[in-house]
Amino acid sequence: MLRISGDPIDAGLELNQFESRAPGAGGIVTFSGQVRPEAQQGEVNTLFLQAYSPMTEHGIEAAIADARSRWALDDVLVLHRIGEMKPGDTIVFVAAAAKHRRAAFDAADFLMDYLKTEAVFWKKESTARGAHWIEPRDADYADASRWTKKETV
Amino acid sequence: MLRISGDPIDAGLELNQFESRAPGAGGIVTFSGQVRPEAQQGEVNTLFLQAYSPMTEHGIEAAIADARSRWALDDVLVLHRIGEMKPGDTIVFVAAAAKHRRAAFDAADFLMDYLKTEAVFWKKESTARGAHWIEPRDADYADASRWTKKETV
Amino acid sequence: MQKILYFGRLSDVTGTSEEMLSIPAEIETAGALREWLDVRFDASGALLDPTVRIAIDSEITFDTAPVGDASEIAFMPPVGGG
Amino acid sequence: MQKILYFGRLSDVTGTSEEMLSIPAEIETAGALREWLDVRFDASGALLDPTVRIAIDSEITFDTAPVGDASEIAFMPPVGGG
Repeated sequence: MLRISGDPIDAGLELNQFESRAPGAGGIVTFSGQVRPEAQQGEVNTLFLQAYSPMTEHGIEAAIADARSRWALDDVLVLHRIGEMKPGDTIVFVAAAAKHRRAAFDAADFLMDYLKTEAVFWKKESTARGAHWIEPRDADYADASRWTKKETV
Repeated sequence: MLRISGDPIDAGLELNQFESRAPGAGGIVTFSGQVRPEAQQGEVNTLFLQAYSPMTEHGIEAAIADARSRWALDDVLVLHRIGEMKPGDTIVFVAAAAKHRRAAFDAADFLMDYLKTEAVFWKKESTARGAHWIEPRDADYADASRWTKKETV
Repeated sequence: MQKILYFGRLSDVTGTSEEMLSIPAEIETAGALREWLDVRFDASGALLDPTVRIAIDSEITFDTAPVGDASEIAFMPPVGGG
Repeated sequence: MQKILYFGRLSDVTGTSEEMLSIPAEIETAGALREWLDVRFDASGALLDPTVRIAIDSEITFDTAPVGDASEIAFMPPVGGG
């Protein structure tokens, strides 16, 4: 399941709802990411995240389908917030349920790598020095490349 | 933080409390494990988990300290339920907060491997065919050995 | 009239993230549209940057793609994830 | 009187998970205690199984360890994690 919305994300509520949809799954791995307080150019006042519907949704849905084809998953949930956020706000929440915990860990990890590097989002940080759009980080690309390397090495 | 208790675990509530203790951490990875409905010998009625205090606590605390020495973590939480449980009940909840999501994923993964293989617990499954104590699985040992292999290879 | 979208830092250059536009008939391809809009916005090449991809009706495309039948054309700087 | 703990499947053999016991003076080591208790419970070697570890006052120890000063002695089958 995928939801992209400007509403705040309540990670605990989402985890409990996810858990009750997948009872007795064995294991659930979640990742929740918060807007960081510090930016390259000082303290963050706000973060603005922009999506392009339905391209953003299609890309994430393809990544979910890819994860489901790689690992035996009982359920997957991706929530992404867009619009204006403050430091500490939850920007992303991913949950993967599987009988075997290794599959749940790997799937959540894989989806986060996609979301942080390839997902169709543009983001703008506002600090005391002004606002600027953030370009991709090299470290994020390195994370995402782990999954394709596995197939070729 | 570590808590071993006979009380039910509310994973969502724990995640929200953990999140509010570590605001702006960047990323939080959680694992919640549920009692599985199926056993080697049929459908599980109840699972009974026994700890040996304070040896069980000391072992888990040592694993937490080990994780903190391996990865830059802002916070770690391990909750483990003991006593009698039913299928679907949450038996374990691990949370790791870190600035970098790789550290949070690896630490939660590492702690789960410890908890599922080396932690000082004994467990008894009750099915329609009666009750029996569960011996360690080989697959769990393989998971735990990943972490020591990394150091020698 | 066709809908043109400018994402990320491009909206700072164009001053808008979305507009309805009548593209002149002589602008036949995505590449020609880039050049025409870059001049129109006095964008100093911001729209010509090869890392800026063009999507026609939600499909990433090449500069050779025809724009005549497009209902929505998007200019997309590199995506940085969420 | 010393406290003796039997964990996991051993409590099924001994019929108790915990007892207070006066260990005879001639039982000087953990290994001798194993043998004496195995006979006492008619445990058919369940307590002699080398995978059963003995902890004295919460420290895993060897069969050669003296038990005279111990306040708590635990018999621990292999731990299977949670």
